[in-house]
Formats: sequence, structure tokens, C-alpha cells
Amino acid sequence: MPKKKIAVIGGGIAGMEAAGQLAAMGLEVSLLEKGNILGGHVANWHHLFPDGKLAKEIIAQLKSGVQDKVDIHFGAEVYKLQKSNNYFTLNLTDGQNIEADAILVATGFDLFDASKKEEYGYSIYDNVLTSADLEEKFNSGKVLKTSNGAIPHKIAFIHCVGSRDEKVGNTYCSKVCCITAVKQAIEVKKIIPEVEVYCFYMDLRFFDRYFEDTYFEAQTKYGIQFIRGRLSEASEDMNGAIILKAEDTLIGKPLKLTVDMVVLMVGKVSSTGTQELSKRLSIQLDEDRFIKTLDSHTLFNFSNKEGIFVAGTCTGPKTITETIADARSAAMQAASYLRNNSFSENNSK
Amino acid sequence: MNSEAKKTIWKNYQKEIADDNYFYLRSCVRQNFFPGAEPTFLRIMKEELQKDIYEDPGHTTCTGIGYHTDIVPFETTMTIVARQFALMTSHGYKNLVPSCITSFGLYSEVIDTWNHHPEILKRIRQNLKKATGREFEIPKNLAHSSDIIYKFRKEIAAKAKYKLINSNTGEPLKVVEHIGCHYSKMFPSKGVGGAEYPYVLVGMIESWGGELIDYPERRHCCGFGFRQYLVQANRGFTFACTKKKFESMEPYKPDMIITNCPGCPMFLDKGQYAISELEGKTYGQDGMGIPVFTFEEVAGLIMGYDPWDIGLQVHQISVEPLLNKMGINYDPEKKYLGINGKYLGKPVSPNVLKTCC
Amino acid sequence: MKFDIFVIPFLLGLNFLLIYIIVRFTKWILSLNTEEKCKLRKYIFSFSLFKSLKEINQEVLLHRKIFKTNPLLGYMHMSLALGWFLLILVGNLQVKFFSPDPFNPPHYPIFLKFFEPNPPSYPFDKAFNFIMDLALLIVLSGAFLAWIKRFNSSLFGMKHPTVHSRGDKLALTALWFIFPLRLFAEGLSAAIYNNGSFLTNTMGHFFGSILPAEKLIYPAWWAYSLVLGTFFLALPFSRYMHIPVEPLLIIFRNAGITAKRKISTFAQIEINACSRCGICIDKCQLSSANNVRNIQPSYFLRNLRHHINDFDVIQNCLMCGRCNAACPVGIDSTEIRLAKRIEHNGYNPFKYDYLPSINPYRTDVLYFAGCMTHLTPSVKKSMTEILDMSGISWEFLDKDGTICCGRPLLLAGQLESARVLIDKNTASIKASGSKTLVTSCPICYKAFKEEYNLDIEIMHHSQFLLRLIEEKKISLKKSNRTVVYHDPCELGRNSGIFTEPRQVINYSAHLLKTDYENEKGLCCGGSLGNIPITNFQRKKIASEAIEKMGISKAEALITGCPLCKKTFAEVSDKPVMDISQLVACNLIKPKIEETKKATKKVMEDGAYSRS
Amino acid sequence: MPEWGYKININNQIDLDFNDKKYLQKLIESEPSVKSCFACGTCSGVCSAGNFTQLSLRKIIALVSRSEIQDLSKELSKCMLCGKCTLVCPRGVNTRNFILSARKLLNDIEIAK
Repeated sequence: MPKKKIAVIGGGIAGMEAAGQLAAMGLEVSLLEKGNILGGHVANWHHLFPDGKLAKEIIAQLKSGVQDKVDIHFGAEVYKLQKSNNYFTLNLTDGQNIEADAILVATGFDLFDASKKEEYGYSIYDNVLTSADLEEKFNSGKVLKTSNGAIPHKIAFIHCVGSRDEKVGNTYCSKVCCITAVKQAIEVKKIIPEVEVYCFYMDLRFFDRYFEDTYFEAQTKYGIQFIRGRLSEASEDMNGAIILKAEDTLIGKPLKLTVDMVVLMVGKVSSTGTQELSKRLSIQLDEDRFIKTLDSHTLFNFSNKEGIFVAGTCTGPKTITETIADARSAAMQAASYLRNNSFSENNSK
Repeated sequence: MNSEAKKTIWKNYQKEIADDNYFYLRSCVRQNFFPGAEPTFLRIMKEELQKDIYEDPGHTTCTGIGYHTDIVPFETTMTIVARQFALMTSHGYKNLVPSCITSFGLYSEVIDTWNHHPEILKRIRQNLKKATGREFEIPKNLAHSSDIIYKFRKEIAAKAKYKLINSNTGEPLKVVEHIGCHYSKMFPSKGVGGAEYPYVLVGMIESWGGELIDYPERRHCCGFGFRQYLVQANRGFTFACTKKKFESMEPYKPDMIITNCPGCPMFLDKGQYAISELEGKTYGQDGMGIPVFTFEEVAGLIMGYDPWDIGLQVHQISVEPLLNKMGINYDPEKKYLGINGKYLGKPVSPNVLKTCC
Repeated sequence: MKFDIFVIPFLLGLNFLLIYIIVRFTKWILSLNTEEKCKLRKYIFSFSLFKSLKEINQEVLLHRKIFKTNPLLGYMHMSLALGWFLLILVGNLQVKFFSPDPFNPPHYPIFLKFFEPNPPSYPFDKAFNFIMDLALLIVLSGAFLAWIKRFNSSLFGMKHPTVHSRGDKLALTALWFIFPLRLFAEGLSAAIYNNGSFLTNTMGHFFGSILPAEKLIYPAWWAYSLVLGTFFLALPFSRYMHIPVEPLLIIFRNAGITAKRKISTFAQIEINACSRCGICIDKCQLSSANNVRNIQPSYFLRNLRHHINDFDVIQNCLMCGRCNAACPVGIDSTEIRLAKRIEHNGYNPFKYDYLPSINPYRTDVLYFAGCMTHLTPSVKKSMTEILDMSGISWEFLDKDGTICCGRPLLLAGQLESARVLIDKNTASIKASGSKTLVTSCPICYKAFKEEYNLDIEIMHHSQFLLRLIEEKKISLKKSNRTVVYHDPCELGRNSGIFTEPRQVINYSAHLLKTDYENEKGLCCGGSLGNIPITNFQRKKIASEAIEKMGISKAEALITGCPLCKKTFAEVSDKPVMDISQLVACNLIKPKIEETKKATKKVMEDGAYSRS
Repeated sequence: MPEWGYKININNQIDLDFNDKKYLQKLIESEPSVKSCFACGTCSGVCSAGNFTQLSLRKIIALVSRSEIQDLSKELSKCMLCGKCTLVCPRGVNTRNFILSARKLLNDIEIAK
């Protein structure tokens, strides 16, 4: 009997992990990545919460799982899909066609476009960055400087940018921003010990293991200031410093603070990749534009289409740990489906 | 500041502005406190741009002030607005051009309400019919008079005798623009450039040779806020706001302020007097304050109209230093002579604020 | 002739010392306020003065209390004090016996063997010599032990002896040399004149056999005189000032003079009476659990004596009073500490003008739970249940919110602020017209007892529960649960209530003994007395206390203080119960109709008291 | 100054650019545990004084951490130091010492003036 085939769409950490696991289970896996590197967003990150492990180590680890075990296509996007009795044919933008018995979608998330929050002045004020921009600076290994080349004395981190905000149509929590903010705040403190760091938050959500400890350390060891209040508006002064206005909701007064640098903790939104693919594969999205799973407790790796499985942040914000776990479970589900096509009939109907 | 990126943002907020056949509605505040402004606007429209613009002597207040101070109920307001529309309709016009920002905001609000609640529109039509026997159409195009000037800013620039340039140094004048809150804060899509980076005045400034000043409190209200100023006990808030704006713009050393709302220039102009009397603080050069203009006055100035014909003598802050900067020649003697050449009398000069002559 | 040049150092030292002491004592006595003065006058001319003399003899000479802490340590102190005292006393008597003239210079008996190497025989001369040698031997043994103690204090049951200042070390060394040198000098004189008794004589012959006695004897007398002089000169500025001051302290204390709330004369005397023996250091749980060893009375009082105002030292104390209980001199250092705190923190007192005036219903028994008790609802619930069942008429004064008793403020030195709260509470308590005030919080209890003057009966709930039991208002079934009782500092040591809680427990459970009963009771660490202590330090103290009391062998830990209860609960793996809980869960519930009756009675009383 | 029946209102916003951070620093030195406050408000909830008046230690700590000392003295003077808050604080903040140190600091500032 010939090897069963499966196509994994998306070369982020979910896709890599899933592909690796599937290959290990003796399936013929092709991994489709529209870009030209593997690792997705994690590849752009410098180090990771809560332990400060280097992102590239994770990537390397996952790579070893797919290298020469999986048939990897770069610059490959699916533009058409045909299905004939439990058998898929994917037409790729690079002209190739791929045949598969099942598909695993791992098209991940996009970072919220901060310029949509006009009042925060991203892309207008030079000293307003996003969390991703800051990671890039960490990666560059250069000293952290403001647009006019000075060492910043005050930095503010703004939580929930593009999350929990019906004005931009994202009412959900992106899960990782609180802890990322604290992680980055600590990192900044390590680079510039004398810098004053402020975090503007609505709620602090440190739900996972070690997160609370990181928060405690940020308070006690690094003296990072937490201000409970959502940034109302930002404006720039003559010297390019940013004037922040918020309500200090613990005191019940409006608050003004001028900082040399603002970091917007941009949330996760359903990736354009996910949304386009959902059209072509005609799989269902939920109101939050992430892929709708058959059931959020047990069947969270099943799309509404038989033979199409989902893994990672294409079904909503997740931490790296959760993503990896989700990818493994998806791989397992897909494998058992391929071993016996009846599986999904029992469950997904 | 990345001004290129900024343009891309305001470009998202474009509105349709009719290019002729306007029905004009005056502003209570503007015609009283800046009497030269509206005639100047009409003159530019008719003489310089050869536009068909009509105003009906029978039009009234929009009740905006009453409405925003909780005196006039919305039902009444809508009916009175309907009457204004009826006048427009009766003269066969479809493009409404109010001179007042609050009216503009109020009309937008009323129209928006009607769009959401046809039943209210129906009731208002009945009210008006019963009360006055009139009928009306909702304007096809609603644009504030500053939108019109913005639309034809380049034409005006082409005909202009002067530019917003310091004739001595050749440097562009540093201009602060102030947008009335009701222009686009309620309905960002109804204003050129939206609420965060409104462009309607910036457009004029740039095409007339000036340089925009983007200062931290740019978006902040002038302080009028109806309830604030009109209740004596609240006036402290008004001038706290005004002061906040001036404190914030002061370090940029602006040469002038342009506004598109009738109330704002009043509070930015006379507010400087109030602050100087209450706290002894003045802004601008040699304690003379920062001159404040309506956009019509500025348009008139660069067209080379006589400063006293466009009513600059009634400003609290002396405009002469700016006129000199722009190299506009004027006759100081005529400052306090009325249209008919009769002497109007000279205002008492304030205790702190310096005025010229 | 009765003089030689070498006695001059001794004479200088002695005279200086005597003058210093006289001046100092007169100063102190004069600085007493009139009330204290007449107290003192009354006392001195009363028979009870003999009590003081007895105490002086027991504590200053025999060091009874130190014997209690550790026999060897006790003997060391006793031998030094008693032995030296005998040397002086017997020495003078001896002179009286053979020297005709009534007046002898002070140095004469001390250096007798120099002036009278072989005196004509006189009555009891053998006996005298023998006693003198015996006394010397006793002192020497003490000095020897003192010397050993420097190297190994643990032999004397002391883990952390005081680390002494330079001045103290000098005086100490002088003290060590006095008696060996006396032995040496007298020995040599025995070697030459074959005088002395069993000790000096034998040692003398030994010295003579190995040393040129004639050459050395005169320098030896010089040396002896010199060290004596040095010691006397150093004494007033060293810890040895306690030798003259302690008797004075005893008399003052028995005369009823105290150091209430301020650094008064009495406090000054206490400060000078501290011998820095260091017994307090090991008793202090900050030392044993957290290695804090700069705040104990030994150091705290030394600071004060040298006018060092170290605020951290003053603040960092549990005020549990274990040091006072152990102090051989009986110094109340917590009171002095409180006085210092008041000096420091007494500024601009709080007004509390927001406090309402509470007018409770008129009732016989008023129950005041206290702030902390509101954090232990189990105690509130138990007390309510018991009091209701007992059928007495009672009111819950601070049911909806407590006005703090004021003691926490007092402990922080905010005396004036505390007064405001005290007045507030006094008003509402008086308004209730009740005869008995019952509180569940020992801190409040101590406050009510000492800071308030409510002319009504004030009881801790353990006392009141005992009364209810004895008056058969409630009856308990004895469970066979084994428990350990923890004496709350404020209730036990600081208010002297030890027996009632234990009796109550005995009615309802089996009480196990621990090594830390009554006066010896440990602090839970939760004390409000210590301001800067960290949460971590508190926990360590609590765990150590649990460990020491050996809770493991019991089924539950019983205490009478909500603060202790909460503090222990954090670290104990055995249940921690308040005495009232124990009672409540062993109550024998009356039959329904009786309950009805009881409640009816309450209602009636209520109705009565409300009208 | 003219009598117009009103004055220009003073700004009631917390101006962190203006506020003097040295007070916060001093207090943190005297009671470091206050840094770990996460504003849960348990202290304010149990507060004995809080039964009778508006008093929130949570708010006081927030005020201090913003160096907003002007409103502080009044707030602090309501505390009875009973220590319930110390007993319930989930982050082990030594609230009594914090309050006393804060009071001492304010008093010193008063004296300095």
C-alpha cells in the first residue's frame, strides 16, 4: 500500500512541528511556505518569555525535525484546490501541483497594524515602535537609541494595542502581549539600567506557568512601574519625545507622561494567508476571523471540511508552548484520520 | 515626525465637496465677533471664483448653542434645521454650506439621525408642515465653508497677491491651525483629513506658502465648550483649556493662528486677553500675543483685500505685526473708521497685553 | 606605719570611684519628681526595705536568677560577687581584731599582708586566714570560669554572648588580673614570712621554690594595687557600673517607681544597671530565627547609655518581653523601647475626626472582638454561639467595624494618636453601661487594662469562658483530642494570664506540656510591636516556634489570640484553633426547649436592656 | 487681579514629567516590599478605618508610586495602624512600616518647608 500524503500549509513553528511529527509517523509530507524562510514570526523574535531562551534555538530544534524528512516548498501559495473522493490536488502559485490525502492548515497570525490606532501615532512619530520593531532592535545587537540617536531615559510599553478593542474590530485578548511587555521591559532595563520603564495596562494577564514570577521580578528587581490606564492619545513634542495621556484608574485622575520611546504591544490578528486560504479551501472562519474549529474542547484540530486539519495560531492567539502542543495533536489527528478515514466521520459529524 | 506617512492617513478621509451652486447659512458667533469674515467669504466666492452662492435673509440660528447647552430639545432643533433645509429647497439648491462649525456638526448629526431613524424624519416633516407649511429635501452635499475654500485653495493661491511668507526673511510663516471640535470629532468621515490629522486648514496653509506647526495639544478644544463658558462658574475650565493650548504651542514660536470655527478664534483671541489679565501671562513676541484669524480673513488677506475691510480691527490681538511681516501695506489711520468712513471709537487698551497704536 | 607609695594607684581609683558614685546617685535621687521622692521616702523608712535587702542579697550576691538560667553561669557570677564581698568584709573584721586603733586607712586591710607580714597572734587568726584564703579561692574559681567563658560560652548555656566594646574589654582584663595578683603577692609574702593559710601558704612555698621571692614581692604589691586602681577607674564607664547601680535599682523598683512612657530617672538607672550579660540575646527569637543580633537589650541599652539613637534598633523588636522575663537584673527594656519610640514617632498626632460615636444597647456583658478577630470569623462565630447559648445579656460592640484599641499605635510610638481612639472607645463602652467587657484580642485586652480607665471588669474571652463554665452557664464534653497551648505574649507574659486558658482547655481536651510554658512562652512572630520586620522573618519565627513547641505530637495548636492564630496557620501543618473554637465545638447543646428558654431569656434581657 | 467671578482652573492631572520621584525612591529604600504591590485592594477591603471613612491604602501606594504627595498627608492621617492589611497582603508588603515611613517623610518635608 502506497505512503499516504499530507500537505502542511504554513512554515511557521506550528507547520514545522506538525510536519516533523507527521514525517516521523511515516507519512509523505510536503510543507508549503509562501515566504523563503521557515519559522514564521518566531524567526523575527530575539529571545522568548518566560525564560529568555533564544528564539533561533527553537527554530533550529524544529528545523532538525523537517530537514530532509519533509519536502519543503518555498514561495509556494495555494491558489486553487480540487477534491475528488477524499483526495486533494493543490495548485501552487509557483506552477507546481501537489496531491495529498489530507491537508493541515498552519497559516498562523499577522501582527496588528499599529497605524490603525491613529491616536497612538505609529508610523507618524519616529519614536513610537511596536513590540516587533523592538525585537528587531534586540536582534540587530545595536544599542537602543531614539530617532535622534540619544539613549532613552524613559520608555513606555502600551499593552493591548489592537486587542480587546472593538474600535479596530478585535474584541479578543491576544494572550501573549502582557508577558511580552514585561519580558521586553526587563530586557530594556538590562541594556540601560538607569532607564525609567512604565507599562500602561488595562488588566495584567499572567496566566501561564512562571509568568507571575516574571511580573514579580519586574516589580521588585527592575523597579518597572505599572500604570493601570489605557493610553488615550499620544502626541510629539519639539524634540520628538512622545507625550502620553491616560487615566490613572487606580487614582482616578488623568495622567500625563513624556517618554523618549513608546513600544506598542501589538496583538495577534488572523493572517491574510489564513483568510485567503479559507476562501480557497472554503473552510469556515469565526467572528474573530480565526478559523472555526469543530469544537473548542476536543475537536480543536478539525476544520469544518473533512480531511482539512488546523494547527497553531490560525485558530486563535497562542503561546509558543500551546502552539507546539496544538501542532502535535493536529499531526496525531491527521495521522489517525489517514490510517482510517472513518475517524473524522465519527467525530466531525 | 514622518509627515509623508501622515498624508497617507488623512488621504483616507476625503469627502465630496460640491463645486458650485451653494446655499449659504451664516453663523451667529462669526457674524457678531468677526463681522468681516462672512462678507469676505462671499466676495471671494462671487468675485474671485465666480460661484453661484445664495443666502436667504429668512434663515435663523441652527439652535446649536441652545442644543449643546441643553436648553433646546433635539426635537425642536431638528425641526428648525428642517426649516433651514426647506429654505434651501425652496430656492432650488441642493448643496448646503454653513459658516458655523457647530451648525455643520449639528446638520451632520441630524441627517445621520434621520438616516438611522426614518420614522423620526417622517415626524419632523410633519412637524414642519404643520408649523410652517414648508417641505424640504435633505441636502445632496453638506460642506463647511472652510471645505469650499480648501477645495479652491489652489485657485485662490494662483490669484493671491501675498503669500504666508515673512517678506523680510523669505521664510514661510509658522502657522498654527485649529479645527473646531464639531468639524470632525463627531463624524471623522465628514471632515477633510479626519479627526486625528485634519487637513482642511493645513491644505490652505501649505498651498498659500505657510508652514504648519504640529504641537502636542493640537487636537485640544479651544475651551468654549458651551456649558463651560456660558456658565460663569465653569469659565475657569474654558481658560484652563485655552491656556493649555498656548503653553503647548508657545515653544514653537508661531506667527499666527488660523481657525475654521467661529467660536475658536474668539476664545483663542480674547482668551489671550483673559489669561493676561488673570495670570499676567502673554504669548507671542514682545507681549503682543499671537494673532488669530478665521480662514476667510486669511484668504482675504492674501487676496490683498484691505485689512480693515475684512474686519481685522475688531481683533483683540493686534494684527499689525503680522501684516508688516507679510509686507501688506495698510493705512493705520483707517483702522477705526467704519465702511462709511466714520470714526468708530478706539478700544481701551488692556493692563497686561500689549497692543499697537 | 600604715602607708607605702605603692598604694597610691589603689587609693586614687577607689576615691575617684566613690566620689563618682556618690555624685551620680545624688543626682539621680534629686532628679526624681516629687511624687516619686515621697514614694522613696516612705519606702526607706518602712520595714519592707528589708525585702529589698533580701533581694539584693539574693540577686546581687547569690545571683539566684542566673542560677535558674544556668547553674554554672550562676556559680561564676556568684563566686565573683560573693567571694569578693567576703574578702572585703572579713578583711576589715580581721583588722578590727588585732589592730588597736579604731580607724584604719581603706588600703590597710587590702594590703594587710604587706603591712603586717607576721602579726602578733590575735583571736581567731587561723580562722580568719583560712576564711580569707577560702574567699580568695572562690573568687579565683569565678575569675577562672569567666576566663573560660570567653573562649567557650556554650558551656555556660550561652550561644551568642554579648560582643563587648573596647572599654568593657579593658575593665574585664583588669578584673581577671586582680585576684591572681593578690594570690601572687600574698603567696610571695607567705614564701618569705611563712604566713597565710592553706591556699596562699602552699602556693607561696611553691612560688618561693621557683622564684626569687624577695626581689619580686614589692613589684607584685605594686601590680596588685595598679590593677585594682585601673578597675576602679574604668568601672563607672564600663558594664561594671551595674555592680553599684543594681542595689539602687532594686530599692527604687520596690519603692514603686517606674519608667512609664518616658526616659525618666528610673529608666536611666535601669540603663546603667544592665550588666550586658547577654542572657537576653539567646532568648530573643529575632536572634534565634533570623540571626538579628544588634537589637537585644544588651546592645539597645548600651546604645542608650552612650547616647546613640539608632532608630532601626529601637524599631526592630517584637516587644514580646521574653528578654525582660529572663533578665537577671529585672530590667523592663520594652518599656524603655516604647519610651524611645514615643520620642521618635510622637509628632503631629492623628485626629480621626471621621470616627462616629457608637452607642450600643445597654447590657451586662459587652463583647469587643477587635480588629484582628474580624480576620478570624471562626472566633467571632464561636463566641457568638457560646454567649447566646449561655443565656446572658450581651452586646457585640464592634460588630460592624472596630475602632482600634489604640495599642498598635502606642507600640509604634504614637501615644497621642492612640489617646484619640482610647477616648472614642471609652465613650461607647461607658455608654453601654455594662459591668463586664470581654475581648477576644490580647492586644486589646492589655490596652483596656493599662491604657483605659474603665471602672468595669475587663476580661479576655478565655477568662470569661472559664467563668461561664464554672457558673454552669455552659457545659462542655471533654474530647480526647490532645492539644498544645501557646501563650500569646500580650496575654501571658505581658498580662500575666496563664492559668485560665489552660483550665478551659482542660475542660474540653487533653493539654500536653511543652518546654515553653507561661513566662517562657514563645512569640508567634506576628507581633504588631515590630515595625520593620519582613514577612519572611515573621514566617521563620513562626515556624521555629511551631518546631520548638513540638506541635507534631499534638492534634491541634490552641491559642487565645487571633493574630497568633493567623500567623501560625500560615506555617503549621496541624490545625490552629482559638480557645473559643475549642469550647464551641465541645459545647453540650441543651435540648430544644431549653435552647428556646435560653434564647427567650436573651430576648427578654434584650428587651429589658433595650427599654 | 480682576474679580471676574472665576479663576483659571489648575490642572488636576497627574504630571509625571513634573512630579519629584525622589520621594518614591526614599520610601522604597525605607520599605522595599512596597514595590511588589499589585493593587489588588485587599488592604483597602479589610481596613478598620475604612469602615468609617474613605481610606484606601491601595490608592495611597499608587499615589506614592506616582510621587503625588500633595493629597497624601490627609489620607495617611486616617490610618489606625491596626495592621490588618499587613496580615492579608498577598504580596507580603509591610504596610505598617510603609505608612510610618511615608508619614515620617511627609513630616520631614513639612519641616523642610
